[in-house]
Amino acid sequence: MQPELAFALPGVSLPISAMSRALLVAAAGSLALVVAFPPPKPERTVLLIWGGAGIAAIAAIAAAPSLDLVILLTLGVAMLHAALAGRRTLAARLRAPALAVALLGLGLVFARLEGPTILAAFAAVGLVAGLAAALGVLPYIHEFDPEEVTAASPIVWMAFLGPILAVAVVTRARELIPEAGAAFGAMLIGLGLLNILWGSLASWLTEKGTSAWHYSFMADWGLVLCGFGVQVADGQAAALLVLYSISLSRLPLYLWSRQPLRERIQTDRPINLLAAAMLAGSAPFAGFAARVLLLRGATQLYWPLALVIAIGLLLWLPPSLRLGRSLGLPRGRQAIGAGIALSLSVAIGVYPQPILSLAGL
Amino acid sequence: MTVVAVFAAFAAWAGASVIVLADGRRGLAIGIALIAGGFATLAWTAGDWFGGAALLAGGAICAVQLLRVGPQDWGLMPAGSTARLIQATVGGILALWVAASVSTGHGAPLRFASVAVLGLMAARVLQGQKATAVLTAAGGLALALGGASAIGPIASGFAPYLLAGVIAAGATWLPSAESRAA
Amino acid sequence: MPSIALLAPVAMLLVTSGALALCGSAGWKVDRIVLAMGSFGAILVVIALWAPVRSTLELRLGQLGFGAALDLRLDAVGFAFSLMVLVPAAILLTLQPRPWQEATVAVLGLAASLLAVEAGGVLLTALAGGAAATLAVIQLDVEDPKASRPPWGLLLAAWLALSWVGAILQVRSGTAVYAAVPISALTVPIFVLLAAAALIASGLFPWRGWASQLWGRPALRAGGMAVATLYPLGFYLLVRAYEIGDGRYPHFSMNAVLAAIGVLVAFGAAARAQAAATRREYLGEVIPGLGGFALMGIGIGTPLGLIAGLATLAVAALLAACLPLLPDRAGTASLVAIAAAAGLPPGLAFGVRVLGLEATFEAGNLLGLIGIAGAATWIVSIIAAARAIGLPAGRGHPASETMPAVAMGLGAGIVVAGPALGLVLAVLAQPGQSEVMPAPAGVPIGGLMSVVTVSTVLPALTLFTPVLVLALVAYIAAGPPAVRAQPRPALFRLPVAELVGRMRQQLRKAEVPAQYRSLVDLRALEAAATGGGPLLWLAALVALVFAVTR
Amino acid sequence: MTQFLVQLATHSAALLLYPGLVTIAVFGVVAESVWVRVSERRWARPEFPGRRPSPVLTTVAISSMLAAVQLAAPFNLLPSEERNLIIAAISLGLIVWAELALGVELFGEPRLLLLVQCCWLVAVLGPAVEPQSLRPQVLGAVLVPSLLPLKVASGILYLLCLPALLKLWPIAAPGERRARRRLDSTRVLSWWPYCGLFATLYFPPSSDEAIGVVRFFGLSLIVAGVSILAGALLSRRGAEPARGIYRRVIAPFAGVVLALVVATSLLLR
Repeated sequence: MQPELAFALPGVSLPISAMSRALLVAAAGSLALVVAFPPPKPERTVLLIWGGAGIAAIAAIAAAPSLDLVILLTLGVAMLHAALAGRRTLAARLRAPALAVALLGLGLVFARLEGPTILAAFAAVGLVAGLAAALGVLPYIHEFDPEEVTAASPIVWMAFLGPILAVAVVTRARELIPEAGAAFGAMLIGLGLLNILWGSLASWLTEKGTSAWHYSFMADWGLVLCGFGVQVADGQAAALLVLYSISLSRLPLYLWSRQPLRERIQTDRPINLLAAAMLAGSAPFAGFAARVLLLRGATQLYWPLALVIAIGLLLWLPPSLRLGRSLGLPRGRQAIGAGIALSLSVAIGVYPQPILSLAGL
Repeated sequence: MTVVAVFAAFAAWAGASVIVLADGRRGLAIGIALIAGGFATLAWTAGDWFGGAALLAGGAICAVQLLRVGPQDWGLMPAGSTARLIQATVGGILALWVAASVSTGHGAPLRFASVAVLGLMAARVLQGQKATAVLTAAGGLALALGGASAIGPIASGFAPYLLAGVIAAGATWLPSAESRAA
Repeated sequence: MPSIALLAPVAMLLVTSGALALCGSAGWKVDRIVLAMGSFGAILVVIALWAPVRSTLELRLGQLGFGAALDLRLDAVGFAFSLMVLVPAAILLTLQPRPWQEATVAVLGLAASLLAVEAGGVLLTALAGGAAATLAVIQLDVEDPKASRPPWGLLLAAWLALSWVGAILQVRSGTAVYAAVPISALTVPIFVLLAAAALIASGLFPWRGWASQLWGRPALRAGGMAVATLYPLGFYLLVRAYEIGDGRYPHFSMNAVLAAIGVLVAFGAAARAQAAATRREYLGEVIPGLGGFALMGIGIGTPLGLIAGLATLAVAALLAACLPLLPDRAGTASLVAIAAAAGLPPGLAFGVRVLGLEATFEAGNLLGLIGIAGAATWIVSIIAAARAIGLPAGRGHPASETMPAVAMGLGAGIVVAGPALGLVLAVLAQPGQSEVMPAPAGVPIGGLMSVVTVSTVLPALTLFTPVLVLALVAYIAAGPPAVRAQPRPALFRLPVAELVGRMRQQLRKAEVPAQYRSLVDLRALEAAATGGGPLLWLAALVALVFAVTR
Repeated sequence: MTQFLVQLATHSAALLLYPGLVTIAVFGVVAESVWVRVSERRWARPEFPGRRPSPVLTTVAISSMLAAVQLAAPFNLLPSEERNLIIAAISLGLIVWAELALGVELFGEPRLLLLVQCCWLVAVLGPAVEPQSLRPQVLGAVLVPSLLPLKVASGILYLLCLPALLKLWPIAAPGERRARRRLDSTRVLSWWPYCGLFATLYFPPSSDEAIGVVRFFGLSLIVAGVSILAGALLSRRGAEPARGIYRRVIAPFAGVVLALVVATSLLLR
């Protein structure tokens, strides 16, 4: 990955890594997409306010000079997010993020302790588990209420705040505990595979449509974790592309599918099938390029891993078809939005170089 | 100075234990105050006066807010608290083991306090059903994280202390909003 | 010709799809004209690019970002496969009416398929081929979501497998460009993966693959396009594998296995065809049958085999255009199409099959046994064809989709082109073979008048022309056969197929015994995983600690 | 151009005259008449097709001509190197099944016939595996001792298959649709290519002299005679025993021939 680049703000210079900067752009793009083409509910202003706050939080985390600040900012964001009006109790909403912060904190403390190498291994466990808990992936799945407003739901952690937090934690963890790098990577890959399996199967077989979307985010995060765990440039590139497709494709489609899901509308039009193909990572969408890079990275590391991942990749299709149908038939602004999301995904899938260059990869 | 640090560390652990054992606002206030005091003292013993002050201020505001608003009760060790008691004790012992025998180098009290408070606050967050208790635990977490930033060869400066103090102070000011459907 | 012109065929198709979308959304009914101009224009451009120079054209436009460079290449193999994809697709797009949305997706799929063939490296082929597969599936679902279509997962698996091959080649040898991959990089395991990708991509299985299932659909618009654009791609990979391996596969056994699979595929198709209940069912097995023979030829690993395989694919491409336009009712059109498909002498299908079988004997190493099996398979397919003439038509697809005259013309073209076998080989197949396999010393295999092989000379023009003339005169004199369409019993049924069918049934019926159902209660599992239970989280933490400290 | 026209003319002559259509008809009528005499104990006048031969008969004739020109008959106008065993084998296969277009009831034992034909293919193509040549006369000329057992076994298998392929067996019962014809014109067109192919594959080529012609025709007539005898015997013994022989003998024997092909090829490496 490219060394940190200085990102100048008036009066103060905050270091933002190239990858974080790329993800910041993706988050902003995602927000722009859902604000410009908002779903019927919630209304645009709500999305704009909460989305803007989220962007500020992301920027703060990206600009945080040390992991201590990243963790503290995460705690602050978690508390503010938990305070938002949602259907779950505050305790339920804060539980997993607070646990994440505690685990990340413990991981950081262990990483800084002097002593036997086992401490570095404990640090790796704390950081990986903390990251998983912050994102809300298996085994630390956040409590999910299908009827809850998206801005207050765990989807925010997975699709909006999660990418930047993951990059911040993973990049710094490698510098903090180089001696436990292998264990760190192995745990990320393990959790990644677990989430690929769980996310895709659960997304396919669960009864509730909204839950299916929630699990599909987990499946994508499985790929991201594998990409980060592989620890070669191709793995990072794969993770970045999946994060882009989460921000620019999956999240907007999820928001646009909420209303049809409530009305139990299922359609089989070309747009639904294209959306399904995009969500499944079929060529020529961004997911395919990401998968190619991931396979390449995994092959460099250990080819049987690539085989396992390749088999796992086939699990995306059935749930994606289901999710694509749940989009209904977008009309008016949403149809334009869906078209833009599809076009963006194709553009990234066919020519991802600009994004990778932006991320210094 | 070391003796002060040791007492401060145990105060922080005691505070965390109180938060684990208490459900009432007074108990939680005492707990957060002890944690803040403990970490502030540890920061001072390390020569970081402003940092310590920020933590103390944050903890104090949180405690005062707890004592100022809502029903005032201690709620210490309600029925069925044996597990919590064991938790607090075992947490302390494990933290002591990590800080004193597993890890090496100076600053054992801070290591003990950080590990103990982070662990116990995590446990409290997992147990908690009431917003106040969870938010207080989150405040405790913030203070522990702020204090722990001094561990290691490279100090993280004043920012973590300040941020931790702010989060701790703001923890109990947050509205525990009503439910709303999408 | 500037190399940038290599973009023209694909670009032309992309522009056509855009124009279609515009015209369609504007409500202008000019889509067939646009389609004809776009698709036939692409054919002309490909010919214009290749014909004047008849040597490889290359275009390098730099890295795309996922390891693949935008390298386009039009060599003899690319030229042959481009035509195999473009010609049937252009005919179907022009003659079959379809909604503009469907037409747009179809042209995009055609463009992707063409890009896969023009791609200079494995990864770009994988991306483009995957896109073609995706668009074909979408097109099929748009046409009729309930009708059978290729399993999407299977196609995705094929193209993912190919992309993995590309990734491995890049990791091992630093490049996945066909012309640049060192011979040593194509090891047996990598080739097995590539071959598996190829077989799955084209549905080359001894059992009923998607290429035959598609003909059971109520409409044959999307099905015909899917066969035209997807079916040749798997073969393309196998031909390119020769280029990577400098004219050889990594081990002789690979040739033998692929050739054997080819015969099995052809035999499976022939066996199903001779048991078909309707003519439509029989026609569904024509392309897989030819595909099996093509695979046998390509797999053999000799120049003659490769040439025969490529020529067989050319015949299959013409039939891929002919069959969807063929009405289901009996008549001269059906008769001619069946005669062309079955390989009645002196048709092109007859000549290429003879050469394919000859290649197996001349290859030595007991591959002649595969030739014997191939000959037996051909006999079974002849039986199937003879039987199919008198079969009931089966469920007819809409008459508006059919063009009996054109279908008959294409079928007749295949038969009449028999004497021109040497020319077809010389123009289409032999340059492709020379591109990927060292050419044999001495006289070229394909010539205007005859086809020269190691042991014989097939005087295609001078022997088949009189046969053709005699046949035409005699058949015209004889008039149409008085055949009564009626259900006909199958000559035999494969016990293996029945066994597989039974096993599938049992598998479908299989369920977890009642006493164990609680173990796989998905609802309970979901509740446990998503309940946010501290115990689960603690257990996960302990497991991670155990994992890193053991 | 001249060369092309000359070749076109010679090939057309080969197809129509010798060893093509005319030869096929003459040889076929003789053999078929003898067969009718033997099977029905009376001489039957040949039934030549009327003005309009049926498409099936046309197909059979075309295939038969194509197969006949592949034979190593002396003075064959088709040059030796231009003959091809595959073309002969497949054309003969086509002859057998052309009538299926009219209805499966024209075949007594279609399944068995298919089995027999596959075995016949083993007999015809098996000997070509090791020499790696498909020129019929080359295979006939092969006299390598190690290849002789295979050649002999293949020849026997060929002869065993012939009665069924020529539809000398099973004899159609009166009343069956296929029993209507007295002198089967389809079979008339089959005698020469089948018998000539045997003489081509399993005997050294005959020289382009009168004696060679006599030898080749003699061999072909002997094969025809053997087939007629076999057919007569099979029909006399009744349907069941004959069916039993075909079911139990042919396929295993073809397996033996295949085993010989493999063994010979491995031994000669």
